[in-house]
Amino acid sequence: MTPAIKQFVTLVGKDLRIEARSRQTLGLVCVLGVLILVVLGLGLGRETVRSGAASTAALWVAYLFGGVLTFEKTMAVERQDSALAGLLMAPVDRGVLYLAKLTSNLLLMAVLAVVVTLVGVLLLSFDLGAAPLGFIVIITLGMVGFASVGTLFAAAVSSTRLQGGLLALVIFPICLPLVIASTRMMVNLFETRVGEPASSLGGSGLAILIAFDAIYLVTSWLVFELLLEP
Amino acid sequence: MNSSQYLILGYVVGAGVLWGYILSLALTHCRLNKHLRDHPEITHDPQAQ
Amino acid sequence: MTQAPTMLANPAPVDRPQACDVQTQGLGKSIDGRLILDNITFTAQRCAITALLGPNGAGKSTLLHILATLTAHTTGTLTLFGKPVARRTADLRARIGMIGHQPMLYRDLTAMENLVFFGKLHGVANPRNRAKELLDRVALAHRSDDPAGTFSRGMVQRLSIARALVHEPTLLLADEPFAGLDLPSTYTIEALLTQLADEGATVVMTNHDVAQSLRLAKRVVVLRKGTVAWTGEADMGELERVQREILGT
Amino acid sequence: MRLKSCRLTAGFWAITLAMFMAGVVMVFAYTPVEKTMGPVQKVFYLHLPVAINTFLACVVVFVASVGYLWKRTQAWDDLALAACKTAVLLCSVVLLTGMIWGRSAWGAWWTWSPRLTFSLLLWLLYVVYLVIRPAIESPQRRALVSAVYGLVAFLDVPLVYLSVKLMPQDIHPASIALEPQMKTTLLFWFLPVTLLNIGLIALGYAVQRKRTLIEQSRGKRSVHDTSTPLAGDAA
Repeated sequence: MTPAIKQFVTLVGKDLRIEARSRQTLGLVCVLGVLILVVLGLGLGRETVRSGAASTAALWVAYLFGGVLTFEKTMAVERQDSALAGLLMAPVDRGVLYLAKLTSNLLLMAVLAVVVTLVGVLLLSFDLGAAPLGFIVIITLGMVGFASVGTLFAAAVSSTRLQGGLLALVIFPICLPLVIASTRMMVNLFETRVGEPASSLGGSGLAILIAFDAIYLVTSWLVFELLLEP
Repeated sequence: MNSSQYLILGYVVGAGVLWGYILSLALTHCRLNKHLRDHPEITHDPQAQ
Repeated sequence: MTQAPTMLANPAPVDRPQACDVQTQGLGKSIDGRLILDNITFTAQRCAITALLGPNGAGKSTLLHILATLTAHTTGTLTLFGKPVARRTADLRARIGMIGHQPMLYRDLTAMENLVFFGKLHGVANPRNRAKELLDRVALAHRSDDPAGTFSRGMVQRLSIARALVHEPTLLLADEPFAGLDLPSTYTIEALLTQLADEGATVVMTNHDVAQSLRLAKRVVVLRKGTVAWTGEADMGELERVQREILGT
Repeated sequence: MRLKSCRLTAGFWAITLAMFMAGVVMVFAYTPVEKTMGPVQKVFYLHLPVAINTFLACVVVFVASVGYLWKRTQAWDDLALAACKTAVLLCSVVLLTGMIWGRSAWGAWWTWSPRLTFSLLLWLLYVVYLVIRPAIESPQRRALVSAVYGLVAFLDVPLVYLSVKLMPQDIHPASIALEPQMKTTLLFWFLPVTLLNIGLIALGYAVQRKRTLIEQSRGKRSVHDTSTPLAGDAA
């Protein structure tokens, strides 16, 4: 293993160990996700929810808000007691720091997604069986893009006073195109039309999602260093 | 309202927002200039490098 | 054990105490055209503690961050280990240890895990052994499996020093290492820093306690309003003089 | 010298205002009425140049943000802020005129047509820039975060455009066959609106420079208390 990969593994391992020990992020995030589903489920009413469009939209809202909280929490771990300064003193490439944090966030969000989706299947009678593969692909691509922007701005915002809500405020407008595209594709997949099979994954939509991810990821990776060394 | 009235509304709103903002900016500019004139130490400070 | 454990694996030969690992020449830092530091010229010798004194806001912490290569200076030159500091600083940083106001530790990880983690990041060959060695040295071996968050202030500070030394740095930068410590912890840390210097490290610390600095350090640099107001040998006889320089009277 | 620059500024605004007036006269007296949509179509002559100028203002935000990241001087941040305020203002005009047009043509103030949605998202993107600034206390940190945001937001614009195209298509005129007089009016309108854009950014920049100067002079007594980056991070 090259030193960079070793450091990457060490960093991700540290995040997961802290999470496993304190469980401060996942507990919070999963409960928030479930709460959002319940609130939306109640608000939309039984009939609306049963249409695939509404339940996928509700799921996305739960993933996204849970995601924002995840980014905030995992960056707060670094800011507490200035642990980040210790990281910066180590001869670690700042890009590796970014990718490691992104990976930790994605792993946590994956757990969140599993929990929320299961609850969605139970409470909103979300029909996961209709297109499981497409669902996983879209979710993964969507989350990679979302987390790459989120990880970047979590580093920017967490050192300021007004943390709560501010991060969501920054991330959502930037990620709106990604959210629109992925939600659109999900709705296309799961919208139940009478006498019509669920539409398949559109190739152009997928290409756009991948392009989003690439742009967000590369930009954030390059810019991250600037935010750490003011 | 008919189409022509909407047209006039469009120009009134558009021009109003634009020129209104310019006016407020100009007033702010004058106020700041006055403040700077009243406090010459802000612009001519030996400590300012 | 026949020999007292050392914090540095290869103590520098003590016959070269004159070597200067830190040299600054006309160093300046300005943010937005406002000078935070101006024309700072000083050296810090190997095998000695150099104390940076000065009132709050004199620029001590900023200077320490520049020495740590975490912040870039805007004018003048900074020479670390005989090399001028330019853009790429990662290899230089690998030889610097830093203790800040904050412990720079993860409170949910145990003392051992913290040290092993930072050791791995620094590419230490056998991080677990190194961590054990350091925990022994800072007298925390009995608490090595407790989370850092459960430690008292003095213990956290000792662990923080162990963290700063995990990669065997030859330059230790300490920002107010005695802030908020009780007397026993203060003595422990004084002893640690002195021993480090004796073993051949360069120690640069900021401090508010003038008498303590004069007692521990070899040289004293007084900063005031971002400039060097006075430098000289640390001598208890100079106590009043240094105090007056800090007050600017 | 001072008087001269004063005259230049006054002259600039006088010319801009005069051209703006001339444009209005052209719209009402010279250009013909479009057949299908009626008189309201003439909002277009204001709507389109302002929309294009919104992009120009966004480009200035981007350039100034990159300038700040490169040079780290407050002046670049002031320019970015001034350009961003201008962009939001122009985008608001685009939205307002678009809504009035839509109300007249389709009877609804708002339709989720791709183009309107695009303008709304663009507006949101840049409003957030203005909203997050006061939340960040340290001027350097504020400028840095803003610059990163300004950079990412600009790269986001084409993505927003792509994404709204995925939305279900709605009614919107694809293109109107423009008669020669219409073209002349439209081209003419670019002049005052572009001048307005430049003037707005320049004036906003001048105002912001002075604000910064005053703010800095207030902080001067505590210059040496500026927290170092790491200490700031710890807060």
